[in-house]
Amino acid sequence: MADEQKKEEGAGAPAAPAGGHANPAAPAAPAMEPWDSEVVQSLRKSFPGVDLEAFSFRGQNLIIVPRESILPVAHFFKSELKFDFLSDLTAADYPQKEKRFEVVYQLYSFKRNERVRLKVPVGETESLESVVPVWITADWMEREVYDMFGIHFDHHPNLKRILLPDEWQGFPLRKDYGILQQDVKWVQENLHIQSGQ
Amino acid sequence: MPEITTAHYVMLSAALFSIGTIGVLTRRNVVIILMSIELILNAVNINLVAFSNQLMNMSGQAFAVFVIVDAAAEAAVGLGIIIALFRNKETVNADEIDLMKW
Amino acid sequence: MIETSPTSTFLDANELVINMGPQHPSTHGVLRVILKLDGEKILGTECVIGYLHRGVEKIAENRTYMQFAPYVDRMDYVAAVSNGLGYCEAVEKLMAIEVPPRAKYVRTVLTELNRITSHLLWLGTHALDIGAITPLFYCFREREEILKIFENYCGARLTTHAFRIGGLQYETYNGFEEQVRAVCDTFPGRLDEYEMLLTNNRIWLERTKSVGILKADEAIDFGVTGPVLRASGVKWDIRKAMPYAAYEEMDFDIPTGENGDTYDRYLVRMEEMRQSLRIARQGVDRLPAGPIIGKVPKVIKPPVGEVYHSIEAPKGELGYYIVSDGSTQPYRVRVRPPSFVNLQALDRMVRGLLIADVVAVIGTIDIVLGEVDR
Amino acid sequence: MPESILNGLFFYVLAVVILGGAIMTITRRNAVHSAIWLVVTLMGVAGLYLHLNAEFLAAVQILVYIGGIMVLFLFVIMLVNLDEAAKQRQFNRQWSLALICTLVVLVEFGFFLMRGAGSFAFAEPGQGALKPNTELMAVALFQDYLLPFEIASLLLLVAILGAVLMAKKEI
Amino acid sequence: MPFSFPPSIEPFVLPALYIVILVAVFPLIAGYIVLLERKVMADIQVRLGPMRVGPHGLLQPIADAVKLLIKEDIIPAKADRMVFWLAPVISVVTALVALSLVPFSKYFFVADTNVGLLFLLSITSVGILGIILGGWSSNSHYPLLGALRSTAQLVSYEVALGFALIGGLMVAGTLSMQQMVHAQLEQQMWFIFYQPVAFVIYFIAALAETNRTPFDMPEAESEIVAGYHTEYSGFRFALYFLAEYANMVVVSSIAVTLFLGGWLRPFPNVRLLDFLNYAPILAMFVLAFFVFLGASRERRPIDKMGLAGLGAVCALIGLLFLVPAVLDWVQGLFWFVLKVFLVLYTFIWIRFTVPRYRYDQLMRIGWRWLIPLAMANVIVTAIVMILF
Repeated sequence: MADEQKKEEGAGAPAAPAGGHANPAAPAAPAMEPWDSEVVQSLRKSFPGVDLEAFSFRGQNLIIVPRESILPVAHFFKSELKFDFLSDLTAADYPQKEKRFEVVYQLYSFKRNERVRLKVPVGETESLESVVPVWITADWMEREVYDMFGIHFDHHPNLKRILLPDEWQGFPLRKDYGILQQDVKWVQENLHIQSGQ
Repeated sequence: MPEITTAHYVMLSAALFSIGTIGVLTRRNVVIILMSIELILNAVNINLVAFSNQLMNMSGQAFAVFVIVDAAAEAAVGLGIIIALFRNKETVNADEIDLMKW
Repeated sequence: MIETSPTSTFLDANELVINMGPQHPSTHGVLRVILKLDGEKILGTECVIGYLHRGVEKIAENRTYMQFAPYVDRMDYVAAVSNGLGYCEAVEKLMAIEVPPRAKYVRTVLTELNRITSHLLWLGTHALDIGAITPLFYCFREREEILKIFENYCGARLTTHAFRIGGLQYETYNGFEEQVRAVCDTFPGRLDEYEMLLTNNRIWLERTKSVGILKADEAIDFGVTGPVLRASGVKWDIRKAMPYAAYEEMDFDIPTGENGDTYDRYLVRMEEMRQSLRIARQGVDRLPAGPIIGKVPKVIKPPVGEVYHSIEAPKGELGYYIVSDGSTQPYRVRVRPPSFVNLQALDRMVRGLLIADVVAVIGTIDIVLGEVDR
Repeated sequence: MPESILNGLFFYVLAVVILGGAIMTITRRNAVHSAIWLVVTLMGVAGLYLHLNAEFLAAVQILVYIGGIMVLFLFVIMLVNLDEAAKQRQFNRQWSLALICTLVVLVEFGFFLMRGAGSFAFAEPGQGALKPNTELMAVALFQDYLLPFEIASLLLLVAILGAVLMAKKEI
Repeated sequence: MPFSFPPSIEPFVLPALYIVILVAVFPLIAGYIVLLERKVMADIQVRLGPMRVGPHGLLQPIADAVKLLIKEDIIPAKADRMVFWLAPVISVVTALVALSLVPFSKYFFVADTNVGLLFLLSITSVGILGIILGGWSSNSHYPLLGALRSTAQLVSYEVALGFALIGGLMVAGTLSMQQMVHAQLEQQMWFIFYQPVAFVIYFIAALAETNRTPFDMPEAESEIVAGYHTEYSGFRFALYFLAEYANMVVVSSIAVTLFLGGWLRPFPNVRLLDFLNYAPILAMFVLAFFVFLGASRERRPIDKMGLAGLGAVCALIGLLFLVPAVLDWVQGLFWFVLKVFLVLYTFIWIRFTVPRYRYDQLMRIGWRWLIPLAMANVIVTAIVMILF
């Protein structure tokens, strides 16, 4: 349990949109430089109302997209910008931010041989539009994100747990879900053993 | 132990024939009825072969072959009907298959 | 997926529903496939996974970067070396560490040898599922030679933990080049032996030709990667598209198929084994001298930020998305497992085929359940 | 153990097997059990043919009846899994009709047993031989009875078409 | 005979003796065929095969038999006890009865009726009942499906088998097994050369009849539908196993008798090849030599003794064969066994080099290729025979 407490206080907020640190020179602390490119301009042109921020870190470009407009942006990426390959869809839990979760889409375009990462901040109770109509591969990945984080995806064809047993309570990959806290009731009922170390 | 004559065979086939008819009359399950018909046909065959042996003439046995051919044909079509029947009536009981009754 | 609207449940149709797995000889691990059958034809499938879920990503948040490296080998235990390479390169990209050329070369050679062992295991079990018992033993005989090299180099045969963040742990043992060259010399002859046994064997053709067809656009849509994608005609390999380790200096070509059926995937993987041999031979011939590890701080504390790095594992694109919060422990590690995504395409490939083909298709997607469940 | 005793013994053993099997066939509740008893009866009948030196017929009987028809019966019984059918009442009310039949046969038996075997008057045995059975059977089938042979093959063809048509799921 | 039996049962004594020999010896032979199969399989797959039990694994079959006898005999819960017991018995009985009609040599055969081959064919077709009842009686979903599938396969390949045999019979002109061999002796030609197509079709159909790869669909373990004998364990499973190998021997001996000249010495009429008559002696001595060679290389003393003993027995038999009367008797047997061994070897060889057919492909080949081909062959042979 020791490393559990130490991690709690020590977790500084990863200042995603905080802009550069004071000394950009030190290689140990590179920052998120704002990133501008033809992709970002065409995106901003076709989505005027939406506030998009584009950054680049270690040469990898990422765009932060608000929750409501993820589906149109996804369609835009796939049809116009030819990012026809969703290589990965996952999420991360930042309890100290006001919008707790951050759903991450790794896109890749065969034509441009280029990767872009979309990040969508999502609140604890909010749900997100599913991108399965755009890329079928998102089906199981969204189910896994739901399984691990509890983020609900609307209009998902078959949203239920994929890795854990269906009647499992709690969402393991959340920061407040301690690594030692197994789902006591489920283990006792199904495995008939006194659970926990 | 008297010497076995054709009479013995005739009596045996008569007994077998009667068992077959009883089976056809009393059983409700269509498959068992078909089997009883097979019994009857076998009784007929025994008679044929017995007389063929009695009269030392091959025609009896030839006719027995034709009876077997017929039994095979009849079994095939009969079972085909049963399958078709079972598929849309879910039953094989002779009593319940009274579609013709208005 | 099976279009089961909430009202019409999966089981109300009067077709036959059969469970395949979770303990079944040909599901390559603990995978349970619910088959919805009409007679012998398959109407739809549903994969039930998670039997081997160990929560690797949760463990990562409570281990330091160095401590987590061995866990990575346990995911795709058949291609442990490539897992390790992916993870180390992701962290090196996060910390912008420069890996010395010798380390890059040795890493490339070992990864390609590991690709061959993974493909050999695939060929053996795939042929066994379709009924040819003998190739399994030939494949394992060849695999033994390569596992000896791993054993001499880093002490382990399967979960090797051969690489460290920043380069290599051990210098190559003397006799490393000779042993790799020996494998490169004897192996092509053995490959011809398998080809003679299987490639134009009428029954093998009949069991694999036009079975489990996945067209190019479907493959991209399903996010399928690796040999499965290349067999559908998409010429895409991360080693060429975004070269890592020492792949820029290597010249090799990428085999592709045309109609994306089981037979094409078989041909693509056999050709890939030959290409891996070419790479290994070039790597050993041009092995540069020099240090084997870069400037790595005593305690690895990457800067705040995140990185996504993917490599071409034998099964497909293996991606690592690491978020660091400046501490010695990663804040979030997400692994993009190729088998998990490729398995999703099983339902589309198997629809309309017969039961015996499910076995062949599971074999041809080449999944390892450790990686699917993480 | 003179020849005739052995023959007699064979006949009575086979007769018991045949009649016992037949009775069991029509009395068993489970369709598969009655099928098995029918197989036993058919084997008995085949044995009888051997006894009446009709070897070809015995072989054909086993091949067609047991190898063909009974396999067909078992196939249908299993395909149409009759287990729940077995649960309903197996015997219907036509006992009276069956009773009359048995009575008639019993009267015959009584008459025959009472008068002894000699009472039957049979035609005296004709010439001709049955020994090289298969060759003679071939002669009979392909020369004396060629027309019925062709008609039988036609019958089989019609039966095949009929069976396929009946059993096919969606035509 | 030292004493003569009463005349009425005299014709039954010799066959009875042969039956006893066959039924007693055959399980052992089946065991050693299994050992042969495992050794050949190992050899093809670059490994050694069973080596642990006895020298070079020679006692392995006995170990297998004892294991199967001791193993717990599980009967599924609601299984139909009587039928569950009956099914393997039917299989084994039909296989052994079929063996009785096989002409091992001029003198050594149990029965020779003039409807020999037809009777043999009908007995093997009764064997199918054992499979159906076995699958049905284990009262579980998968064995039933497996049983239905393997029955459909057997029934359809039996038709092909029948037609292929008709091709052969037209040339032989007789149904009796002994006369077939004599016919080949008079015509001085093995029927395989008159009827190569029939032999090939027969061989493929035989492969399917005995559920061997590439037609071993029913108990293909990689399918989800397990074979009909999944629920059987212990001795009952051994019965099915014995039935399978007995069927293999029966099918290959029919092939040998009808197409490969039964117990005839190759080129029986050629006088200058008469030294072949002494082949059995030569074979025995060569065998003895190899066994002694093996014995010398054995490490464990008990193996050394065992092999040496075996070598001595072989040498003794070789000597015994020198006696002309015995040689003449064993002549036919030796050649017959040699030919059956070769056919069995090809059965095993095919099993480990060829993948398995899918069920529908298997049936398609049976109906669309083999049966029409066999029919065509019968017609062509008829035409040829009428013209010449």
